[in-house]
Formats: sequence, structure tokens, C-alpha cells
Amino acid sequence: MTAPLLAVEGLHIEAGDRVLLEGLSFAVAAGERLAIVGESGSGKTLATRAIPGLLAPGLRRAGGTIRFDGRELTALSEAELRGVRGAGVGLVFQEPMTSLNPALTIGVQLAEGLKLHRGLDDAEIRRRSLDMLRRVQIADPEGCLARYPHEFSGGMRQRIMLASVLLLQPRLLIADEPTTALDTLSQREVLRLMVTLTQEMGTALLLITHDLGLVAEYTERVIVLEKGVLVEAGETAEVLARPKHPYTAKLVGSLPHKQGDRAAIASDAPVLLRIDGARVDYPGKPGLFRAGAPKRVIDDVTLDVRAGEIVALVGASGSGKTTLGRATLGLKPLAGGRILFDGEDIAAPGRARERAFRRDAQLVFQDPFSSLPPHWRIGAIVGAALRHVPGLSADERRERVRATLDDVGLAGFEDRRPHQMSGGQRQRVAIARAIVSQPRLIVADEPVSALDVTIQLQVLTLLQRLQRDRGFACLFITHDLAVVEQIADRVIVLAQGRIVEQGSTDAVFAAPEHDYTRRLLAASPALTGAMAGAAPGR
Amino acid sequence: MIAYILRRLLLAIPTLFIVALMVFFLVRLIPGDPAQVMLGEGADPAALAALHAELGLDKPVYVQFATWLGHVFTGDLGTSITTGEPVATLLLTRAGTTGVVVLVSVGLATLIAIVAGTVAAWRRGSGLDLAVMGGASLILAVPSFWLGLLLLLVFGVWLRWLPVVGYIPFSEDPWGAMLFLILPIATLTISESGVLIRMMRSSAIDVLRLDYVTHARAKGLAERTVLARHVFPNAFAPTLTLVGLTLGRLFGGIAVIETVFTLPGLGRLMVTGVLSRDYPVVQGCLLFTAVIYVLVNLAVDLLYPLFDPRVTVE
Amino acid sequence: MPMRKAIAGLIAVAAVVGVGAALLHPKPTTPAGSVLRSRLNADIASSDPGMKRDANTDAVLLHVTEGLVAVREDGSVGPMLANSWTVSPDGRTYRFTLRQGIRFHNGAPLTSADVKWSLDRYLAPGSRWRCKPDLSAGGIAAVTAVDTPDPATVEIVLDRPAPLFLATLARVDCGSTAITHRDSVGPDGQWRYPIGTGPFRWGEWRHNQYIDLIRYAGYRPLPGGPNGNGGGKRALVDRLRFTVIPDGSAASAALLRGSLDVLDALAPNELGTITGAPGIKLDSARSSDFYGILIQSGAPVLRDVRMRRALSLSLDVAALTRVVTHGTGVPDSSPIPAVDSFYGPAERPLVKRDLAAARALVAASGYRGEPIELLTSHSPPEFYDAAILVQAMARDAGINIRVVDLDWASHLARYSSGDYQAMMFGFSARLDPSQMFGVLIGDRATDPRKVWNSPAAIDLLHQSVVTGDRAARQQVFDALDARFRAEVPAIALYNTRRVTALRAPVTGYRSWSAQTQRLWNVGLRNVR
Amino acid sequence: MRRSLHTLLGFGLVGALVVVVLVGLIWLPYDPLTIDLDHTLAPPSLAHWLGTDEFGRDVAARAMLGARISLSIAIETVAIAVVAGTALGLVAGFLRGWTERVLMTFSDALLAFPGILLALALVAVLGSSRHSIVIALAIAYLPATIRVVRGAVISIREREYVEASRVAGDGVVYTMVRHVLPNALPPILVLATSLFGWVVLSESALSFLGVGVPPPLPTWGNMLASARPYMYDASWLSIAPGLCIVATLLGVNMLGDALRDRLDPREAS
Repeated sequence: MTAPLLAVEGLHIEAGDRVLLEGLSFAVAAGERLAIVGESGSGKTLATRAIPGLLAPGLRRAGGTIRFDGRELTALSEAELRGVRGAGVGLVFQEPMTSLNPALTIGVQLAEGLKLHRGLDDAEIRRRSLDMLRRVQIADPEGCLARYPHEFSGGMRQRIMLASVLLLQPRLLIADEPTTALDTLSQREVLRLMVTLTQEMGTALLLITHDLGLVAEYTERVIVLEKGVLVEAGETAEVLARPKHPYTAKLVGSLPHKQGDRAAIASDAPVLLRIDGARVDYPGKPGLFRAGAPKRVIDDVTLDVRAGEIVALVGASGSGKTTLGRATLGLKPLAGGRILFDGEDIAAPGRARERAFRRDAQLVFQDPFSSLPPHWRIGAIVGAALRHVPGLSADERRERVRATLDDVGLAGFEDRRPHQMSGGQRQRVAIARAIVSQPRLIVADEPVSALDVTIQLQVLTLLQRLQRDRGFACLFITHDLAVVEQIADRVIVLAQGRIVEQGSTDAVFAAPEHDYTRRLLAASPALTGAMAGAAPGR
Repeated sequence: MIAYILRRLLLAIPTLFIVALMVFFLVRLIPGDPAQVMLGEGADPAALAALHAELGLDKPVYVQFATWLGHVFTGDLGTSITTGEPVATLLLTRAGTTGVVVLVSVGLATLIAIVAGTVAAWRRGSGLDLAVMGGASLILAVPSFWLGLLLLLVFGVWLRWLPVVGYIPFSEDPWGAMLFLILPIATLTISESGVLIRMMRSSAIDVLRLDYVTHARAKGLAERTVLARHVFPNAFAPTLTLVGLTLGRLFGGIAVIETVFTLPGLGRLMVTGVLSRDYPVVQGCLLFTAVIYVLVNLAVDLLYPLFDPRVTVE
Repeated sequence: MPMRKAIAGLIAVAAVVGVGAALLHPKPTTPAGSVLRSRLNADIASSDPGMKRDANTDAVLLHVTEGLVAVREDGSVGPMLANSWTVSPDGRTYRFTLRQGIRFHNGAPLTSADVKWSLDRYLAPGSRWRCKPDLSAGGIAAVTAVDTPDPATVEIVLDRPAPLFLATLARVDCGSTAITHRDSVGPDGQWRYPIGTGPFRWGEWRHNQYIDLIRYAGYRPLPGGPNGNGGGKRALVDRLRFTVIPDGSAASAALLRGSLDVLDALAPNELGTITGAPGIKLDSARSSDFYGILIQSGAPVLRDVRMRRALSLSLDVAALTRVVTHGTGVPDSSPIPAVDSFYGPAERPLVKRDLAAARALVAASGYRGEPIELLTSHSPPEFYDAAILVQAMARDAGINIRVVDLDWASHLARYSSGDYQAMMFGFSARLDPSQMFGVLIGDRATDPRKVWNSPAAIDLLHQSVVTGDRAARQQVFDALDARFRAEVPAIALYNTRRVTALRAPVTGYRSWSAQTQRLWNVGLRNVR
Repeated sequence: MRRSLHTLLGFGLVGALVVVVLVGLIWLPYDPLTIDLDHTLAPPSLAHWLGTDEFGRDVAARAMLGARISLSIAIETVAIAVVAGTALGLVAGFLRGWTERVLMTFSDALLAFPGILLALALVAVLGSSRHSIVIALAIAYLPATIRVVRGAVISIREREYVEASRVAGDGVVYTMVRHVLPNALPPILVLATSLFGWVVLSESALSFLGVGVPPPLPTWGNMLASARPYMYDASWLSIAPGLCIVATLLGVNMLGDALRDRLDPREAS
């Protein structure tokens, strides 16, 4: 075996006196695709920033060697390192919204590296840029060069990013969670492109991710990091099928999957929520004397949710699913149609009716960091939902809060504040707040997508158990089909503000009717397929 | 674009009207009588009454307001009670002086802030950063007139390098005029650079954290290029807003500096206007500075997309 | 890219500024010929003498225009445009003979018609001439006719005899009753600029910046040396520039820097800066002015004459004067200025500080520490300092004074309305004690500015103006002074000393008690 | 590490200032109001550490009393501006719509007024007293406060916990006071420290223009203003109050920076 392209030995990274990465060693051969897997805080991003010498201020490489293409990078001067960056090692970042400079045109940003490392003339730079934009499947490469990053969607930007890095034909491409911020459809397309192009160019790929589905589908080898320590390494299929380390096993086991059949909802169960021809508009840009034409984000949506039913609302970003969720709770005014809760229009006036509705319909947010008031104690946050429940004494209220926290597994957390808790715990608090008033409907807006995989499973399981115990109906908004399959009775697919398909989960997954649904299903990471028999039984 | 400018100007009308109204009644609330000030301690009551009638000060205040506002719409700001000059002429000549001082100072202060702020952010936590921030904090703590007096003492009186008082209009002798303006401009540049440096540094720190800066470095770009091309344009946008606010504020607010250096500027015109109860002058000045304020803010908003293309003016 | 441009721009500007500062000596824009540069603390009010005026206006215009008569150094009246005059036996007709060969700045010869035209303009209905009230029915005498029997003779007829008529014509604040050419007024009836007969003609007026006057080559001086505003005046420099510098410190700095030749009316607190500076000399004269405390004798607390006396006795006038005027002023407990020829043995004694007597008076009046408002302002700065000292000194006698600091306009407004308990105030130079007493004495009902409305005082003041006899007038003034000290309608504190700082090359400058800077007969050695 | 040096220096300066004020409450080297016409403009000596002024008053004693007055003016002004500005900014930012438009039009109009001139005119109207200076400066700085608070509130009102409060059925006032206000406090506190510095400077500028705190009470501003004529030959008169202002502002600004760093989550670590 020839010398690897990249060989990292005993890499040690510290911040002050905290050790963030402890003796990491791995190697990447030329043209190979290696995945680094780990949850947030595992140090996987640090490892990759250390390779081209781009650690953030305050972080220190305390030891270890990095050999790249026959050179010891840690021994190079800053100027020599600059020669390696871009030309030898390319980096693609997670967040397409901030990884391109908003003040410069795409053309300028593409040209920068070429001018620096290859010293080409303008015409040649332009030719190569256009060619590369075509290869990453940008629709109008000519026009693209003169435009600014904000004029593109996330998926398009990530392609441009990819183009800008690959233009220099680096020997190694480090992609740090390159698709995490993208919706399912773009995710697949961008990764496909990345794999195809690196294969064509013979570029090695170092893919950093937390998503085992992507690892299974796109990489050859994988290493697993836990809290700065490498716990397992090997062939991808082997590691995922037969994880040796308990942490790897836990990761693999945390993937959402269907767990037998739920008891079907009685077809005569009463309709709790009826959305009838709902339309929601966003105001247009202000004109000289009056606002411009409004933009329609929800168009003529009609759906029912029965008591005790879990309905998944699925769609790509921008499909209007979050807006519909907010409108359901009366938080966004309707431009047309009605929303009936228990047969009553929620927009009808009446303070008493509104209070009753607020008790009966609750919301769980996506981001547990911003949905809890940071200065409140947990007991108060949960208790606040009981302010409008009539006839509760202070003691009863305290007792209800205690019991609910108990129920979500946070017994005795009343006096803590949100910042003293982990993301998973916070989401439990958010759930406790939603259920403490014993509502009959909960709208859950991507409740697990901001959490690490292992935590995702715990929270989903909790939600499922609570729903079984308490019997509330749930409108579950998500972009993750695996999650849908795990918990939903029925699925509604939303695209561009309209319902394109709905039906029982099994039916839709088995035989999707609409093209969009089919693409969505196809784009879902295919771990389940690859590992069907291998997942540890539960 | 033009529609946007028109809309902004239309929206400014209520603001300007309120300014006009507030000024008009405020100056009349101040005890004291312009006629009295003009005629001095030995004035004859009959002459006083005659002057009142001549100045229209004997009419009810709301009538005076309506008359004045009517004239303003025809472009006539009235005449100064004390000097008898048209207020518009006074304003234009005075605004020139103030304008030169303010624009040059703010321009220089902005350049200093861009360089010092970016470099301090880049070497955050270093001795250089500490020195820049220490300097900026010190500047923020020094009363500008005190600074002016110190500079006057050192450069004008001790070293005798620069003239101490007086003013030559640019039209007569630009070089000579510049000499008279060096000290006021230096004072204002120093005292305004403090807050701009801090602003520039803090937004440059924000930008330096962003992925595209790392991306630029990952391309192998030199630090100088990274700072100039990737950090500066994005970090400058918030500072630009502050520059606009500063300009708007200073156009009416360098009375203190103008007093120290005896520059015939807008600020001093306003202060003497208030002190001598020269109503038309005070009204004209404040309306003028309010208009400038609106225009400067509009200009900043129009410039903003140059530095942040995500923001469009439409 | 923008960064690089910005840095380049910064360097360019810095370089320009730096080179400019280092290499170029400041060169003030000096027109050809010799220029004498003086300072005004505020712009002039107009160029129309006596019409729309203040002290600065008067001072500047005295260089450009002249009247029939002019006030002399000792306060008496001497010839100016009129060579001589006679008064009819009934004291009502004044006959002036004009000097021969006088020409206006525009070349036109001076005739009696010009005098009549000027006087008629001053006395016309609607005119705002400062001395019109004095020469009307309610004043010292009304002018009933101005006749011009021949081009060199003017006859002015009054409705009653008026010993102060000539002094009034010569008054500085009346613009010396300047005789100007009719072309000074445009065809539209609006004043253009003064075409007078003075040693300098009107040059350029840059509002709030400077006034330039130009030497009048055709000037015919009276024989002899200058005397007051009259006498033999000569223009010794080609151009006078009065620069407007409101700020006192800035003006001192300008003088030290050499941007000014004459700095008149130096603020006392600037003296320390100027005194002893190389190349600077000082000239000064005591002013015939009045600085003191005006008291509303009808106001709460102070309506009790014992409290007014107590206040007066609590003050150490000499120390106060020394500190406030930085040793330049003259303590003076009488309204009559110390330089005045009527200032005699009766007026000379200062009110001595006597805390025991003051406390006794306070106790007797039953005063219980109610605050007394003393209004003051910063125009001039001495008011403010004096108020603080009065406050501190009165505190020793158990009098509780609250100093209220106003801006000058408010201060003046309160003076005019009489709406105050006590205030610091000053009156500019008055060349006759009748005028000085006149600003204090009067019927408060018709003129709220007057602080002294006792009938006896009003009567005495009247006596002082109807007689021209010196001894008789001295007696009247002595009596007024005695009453003033007894009734305390105001507390006289000091007369100022007008200090003028000059650069060494300036020759011939003479200060005088009338408080105006006179730049005729002033020259520059080694003319640049 | 250097950051904490800044903070330490800030605490040190402000602490020293507080000590001076506190000591001044019980002891002053001389009566700061008593004049001594035999010892005017005395340079610093053992008897008068910082010399005497033009009336022979002890500069050290006046600077100590001036500290109390200057600082109390600044504190009162900041308190009024911040309380009123917070209330108005909260209402404007949270309710939006017409309320906001009307409030912001007025605040813009005030902002378009040169602040120092507004204060000058207001002091002229109200008469020169400590209270009018406090009121005038508070009004002059009100629009800036409204803007900052409104900006903070607008971003806070979009946070999900505010929406959560709405989902829970809470009323507008309750949400504003319990959820929005506490989270708007950090920027308000930081603003208050900057405001403090500006007010101290403005007070001295007003004194310089001749409308300061009425005599005989000293403030640093009016001490500096009245020392101006003696700049050349009695420089100690302007140095003491000038340095007091500089030291105070340095201290307060450094504390403000420290506060900003603590309150800004991005600065953590």
C-alpha cells in the first residue's frame, strides 16, 4: 500500500486547559471517501480545521503530526500553508448562508482562488468558472457569475461553494456537514454531485456528518468520535452492520424506524380540528403609496385531524408547513377559509372561548434554545401554562407541574433555568409546558430536528408514550420521512403551500401517488435499506 | 429607485412638520424678546412696540406659525432679526463651513476607524488591540471642547504652527482656509473616531467568525486580502449607519467646537440665535439641520446596498 | 479593493494636511497696504448710525461718520463738522456754521442741506433713531424746525431751552447724530451703507466675520491733536479690519498669535494670559460706567430698606472689585463714575463693610432666611463672578441669596420688565451724571426699568438737566448721591477699567472713558 | 485575560470615584463654597492639594462636591431617559402598527434636533437649574433610548418563547412585562452605561456654552467652563475637573464593555 494522501497522527487539541481532541489518528488514501461521525461536541469539526491550520483563535494544537501529500503540515510556515490551502486541501462548510461572502459576486469569489494559485488570465478563469458551474448543474452559469450569494437558495449556494472549492482541483476535499442545513431533496442532489465530481477528479473526500444514512450511502470507510476520542474505525458497511463499540451501537440504534403497527384510529372518532380552505398571505413589499401584491404561502388547504390522531405534515423547506402550523393555532391571520376547533371557528371573538382554545391547543417548537424564556425557572415556565386554567389553587398548580415534570423524566428540575440544561432536557421542558394544561391538540413543529440523533430517539419515544397515555391529537410537522414512518397515523404532503397528497402513513409510503412524494421518499437516506437486517432488534 | 426616494421624502414630511412645530413654539417659550435684545438696555417703549409690529411679533403665535410655514413652502425662510440678512443666505454660507469641517472630519475618522478597528479585531486580544481599544476608550472619555482647547494651546499658542482663530472662506483662499480648519478638523476627527473604531472593531469581530472568512483563508488567500476583501465590506455596513447618524448629528451639533475655534458655522449661528432670540434664524437652522438629517439618512440607506447587497432599497 | 482605496485616500489626506501644517506658514489674507486689525466681540447691528445699533456699531461707525459736534475727552462738547455755533438768548435756537471744504466719501461737498436731510431722517415718524425720544416732546426738548439760511449755516429751533442739547447731539449712542450723504439711502428708501465724512470710508462688511474700513484720502482733519471723538483725526493705515471674535479666550489667543493688532475691552479674566506676553503692551482708561446691583424696592424682603442697607453693608466692595475685575476696576459706591468731573468729596467715600451693623439691620427687619433671588448672566463674565461673591459675602451677614444664572437675553428681558428681586447689572459709559442717574430714576409705573421712583429723586434729576451752572449741578448731584446711599434703590459697586492690549508695532492708541476703541491716529511701525 | 484587566481597571476607577463621593459626604478638605479673596488662583500646595480657583475656593473640595453633583445629575438623567425610553420603546416595538409609527415619528423629529441645542433651548425655557438640566438632557437622549429598546424588542418579540406565551393565552401586557422586558434589559443596561458617559460630557458642554448648573454649586462641567480663561496661567484649574471627567468616563465605559461581554452570549468562552 502506498503512503496515504493524508495521515493524522496523535492529534491533540486544547482550549485553555480543556482537552477537546485527544490523540486522534487516521489516514485517508488518495481518492478515498472517509466519514467522520460523531454528535455535537465530539470534536469532529476541530479535527478538520486543524488539517489546513485554520483553528479558531483560542484553540491550540498541543500535539500530533499531519502529513499531507508527503509534507508535514505542522512544520510549514504560514505562507507555505497558504499554498496548501485551496490548492491541496479544499473545505466545504455546513452553513451555506454564511459560507459565501454576501458582499461579493459569485464570479469574484470563484476567481479568487484560481488567480492566486494558478495565475490564470481573466478569460481562462471565466471559462473554467463557467465550466465548473455547469458541472455542479447551475442553471444559468453566465448570469450566475454576476449575481450575489443571497440571490440563491441554500442548495444552490452549496453547489456554488462546491464549485468554488473544486475549481482548484484539490487532492483532498473536506466537507463539514455539507448538507445538514438543506432539505431532503437538495441534500441528496448535492451529495451525489460531490461524490460524482470527486470521483471524476480523483479527489479524496473527508465527510464529516452525524447522519449515518449519508455515511452508509456515500462513504467507504468511517471513523466514530465520541467526546474527542476515536472509538471505532473500519469499513462503513462493517461498522454499521456490526458496531463493536457501545457508542456506535447506540448511534445506529437511534435511527427512527417503524415499531409495529399502531392501533388504527376509529373511523368514527370525532373531528377535533378542521381546516377548511385556509389561505395565508405574507404582505408584499411596500410600494410608493400602498403595499405591493401579497405573497400567498398557504393556498386553499383543507384537512381534518381527529381526536387522538397523529397526523404528520411533511414538506420541504418553504413548503409552508410551519406557517400552516402557526395558523392552526391562530397565530397567523388567515386571508381566507376557516379553522374550526371542536366545530367552532377559532377566529370568532370572545375572550372566554379564546382562553378555552388556548388551554386545549398547544405548540411544541423546533428550537428548544429559543422557545424557553432564558430568565425563568423551569417550574415557572411549565406553570405559566396553567395561569389560564380556572379553579386551580397554587398548591394544585404546583402539584400539576411536579407531576408533569415527573412524567417527562425531569423530576425535581423546577428550580433550574434553561441554560443549565441540555438540548434534550429543554425539549422535554417544552413538551411538559405543552401538556400540563391537558390539551386535546398539540402542534409539534419539527420538535426533534435540532437535536442529536441519540436524543432525537428519546424525545420521539417520550412524545409517543405521552400521546398514548393522554390521547391528545397531534399535528406533527417534519421534513424527515423516517420520523413520520415511526409515529404518524396519517401523512399529509405539502408542496408550495398546497396539499399534494394525503393518506394513511402505510399507504403513502407503500405507494406514493404524487411525483413530489416519490422524490421525497427516494431522497431519504437509505440506511434502512442498506442495513435492513442488521439493525439491532428492539 | 426614484419611487423609493420619493416615498422616503414623503414619509419625512410629518417628521419635518413636527420639528417645525416644536422649534417654533419652543423658541417662543424662552423668556426674552428679540426686539429688546436688539434695542439694548436703554430702549424706548414706543420703539420697542414699533419693532414688534415690524417683526410681526405682535400677532398671535399660531398666525405667526402659519405665516412662517407658508413662506417656508415658497422657499422663504425669513430674515434674521439681528442682522437683517435673509436666513437662507446665512444658512448656506454657514453650512459651508460646518459642512467642510464635518465632512472632512467624519471622513478621516471613518478611515481611521476602518483601519484601526479592522486590525484590532484581526489581532483581537493582542497588545495592538489593547492599545487601539484603550485609545478609543480614552477618546470617548474626553470632552471635545477640552481636547480642542488643549490642541489650541499646544499647536496654536506654544508651537505657533497654526492660526488660532478666524476663518477664510474656501472661495477666497482654499489653502489659507484649510490652515484655519486643521485644528477644528483634528479635534473633531479625534473625538468622533473613538466610537467609530469601537463599532468597526466589534462588527469586524463578528464577521471574522463567519464561515466565509474561514473559507477565504481555506482558499489560501493572504490575510491582507482576507481583511480587505472579505472582512471590510461586510463589517463596514453597520459602521456606515453610524457614520450617517454621526453626520446628521454633527451638522447641527458642533456648536461647541465652533465656539472654541470661532468658526462661523451653523452651530454657532444656532446658539447665538437662541441667545439673542433671533426666531427666524433658530427656526431656519433647525429646519435646515432636520432636512440634512433626513437626507443624510436617506443617502446612507441608498449607499448601504453597496456594502451589503442583501439589502435592497426598494 | 475598497479597503485599499480607503487607505490610499487616508494617506493622501494625511500627507496633505501634514505637509500643509509643517511647511506653510499661515498667511492671513492681507490686502495691499497697511492693515490694522482689531476685534469686535459681536457683529455690528447695522451700518446706520444711531438707528439700529449697539456699542460695537457705534464704535465702528465713529470711524466713518461724524456729527456737527463731538464729545471731548473730558465730557465737554467740541466742534466737528460745525466750526462754531451760537445759542439765541432764549436758549431755543442753535445756529451752526459748517466747516469749509469738507467732502463726503463720494466726493460731494458737505452743505447745510445734507445736515437738514440727515436730521429730518432721524426725526421722521417711524424713525428708530436712538435719540429721537430725547429730542421729542417727552424728552429734553423737541426740535421744531431745522432751517438752512445758506449752504454753510444750519439753524435748529427747539420748543424749550435745553442745556444738554449739544451733549445729546454728541452722544455716542446717538451715532453722534452723524451727517451722512443722501446716497447712503437707495432709491427704494432702504439704507445701503454710510457715505460719511470720517477718516475712513465704508469698505466691506462680511456678516459675523469682519468689517473693513478704507482710509479716506480726502479727509480734512481739524487742527490740533485728537480729543475724544473730535479734534484732529487722521487715518494712519490704509485699512482697518474689525474681526468678529465672540470668544474672549480665542481673541486673546489671536492677539498672542499675531492675528490681531488691537484687542479692546479685554475681559479681566483674560488679563493674566496677556500680561507680560512678549510683544504685547497694554493701555487702559477708567470707564465712566456703572456696575452694581439693581434692586426692586417693591419686591418681597427687599422692600424693607433695612434689608437693602444690610445687603449693602455686607459687601466688601473693594475686595469684590479687585477680584472680579482682576485689579483693573475702581470701586465706586456712587452712581457717578469716578472719572467724572462731578465725582467729588461727597461721592468718594466707599460704603464700608460692617457685618455687625448688617446683622443688626437684618435682625431688626425680622428676616427669616427667605431666599433672595439675584439674577445674573455671563455677559459680561464679571456679572457672574460678582454674583457669586455677593452671595458668599451676604451669607456672612445671614442673608440667603440664590443666584439665578440666565442667558443675556433673558437677563435683559427681566431688566426691562422689572420682574426680579435683585440683579447684577451694568450701564455703559455715560458722559454726564444726569444720564447715569437718568437710567435709574423714573416712574416705575410708566417705565418698569427704573428702580428709583422716589418723587424727591425725580425732582432732583429734573433740576440737574434744566440748569447749565456747574456749581448748582454739583450740589444737585451731591444731594442725589446722599439719597441714593440712604434709600439703596441699587448698590453701586465699581467702574471698570477698559484695558486694551496692543501688539508692539501699534502706535498712538489711547483708551478713554467712553469705552469705544478709536483707531484714527493709530499707526503701525514697520508697516508690513 | 486582557479583558479582565480592562474590567479591573473599570472597577478600580469607578470604585475610586464612589469612595471620593462617599468621603465627600462626611468630610471635605474645605468648605467648597467659602471664598477667600486673599488666596485666589493659588497653585497646588500642601494646604490646597489642587490649588484654589479665582475666588480662592479649594479646587479639591469643589471637585469632590462636583463629583457628587455631576454624578447625581448623570444618574438622574439616565434613569429618566432609560425608564421613559424603555416604556415607549417597549410599546412601539411590541405593538408595532400605528402606535409605533406615531411614536417613531416623534422620536425621529426629536432625533433630528441637535441634542445640545435642544437642551440649550429647554434650559432656557425652564430656567437654569439642576432639574431643568436633568429634564433637558433626558429629553435630548430619549429618542436614542427609544430606538435601542425598540430594536431589541422587535427582535425579542420574534423569539419563540414570546409566541409560546401567546399560545398559553397570556395577555399583551403580561407578555411584554414578563417575557420581553427582562430580555431587553441587557442592551438597555449597556446603553445606560454609554448614556452615562454622554450625559457627563453633555453637561460639561452645556456649562461651556453658558447654561449649566447654577452657582455656587460646582459640577465638573462648570468648573471646567469657568477655568477656561485661566487655561494658560492657572492650568491646574482645568486639569482637575478634566481628569475627573476622563477617569469617570473611562471607568464607566470599561464597566460597560465588561457588562456587554458578559451579557452577549457570543462573547462567552
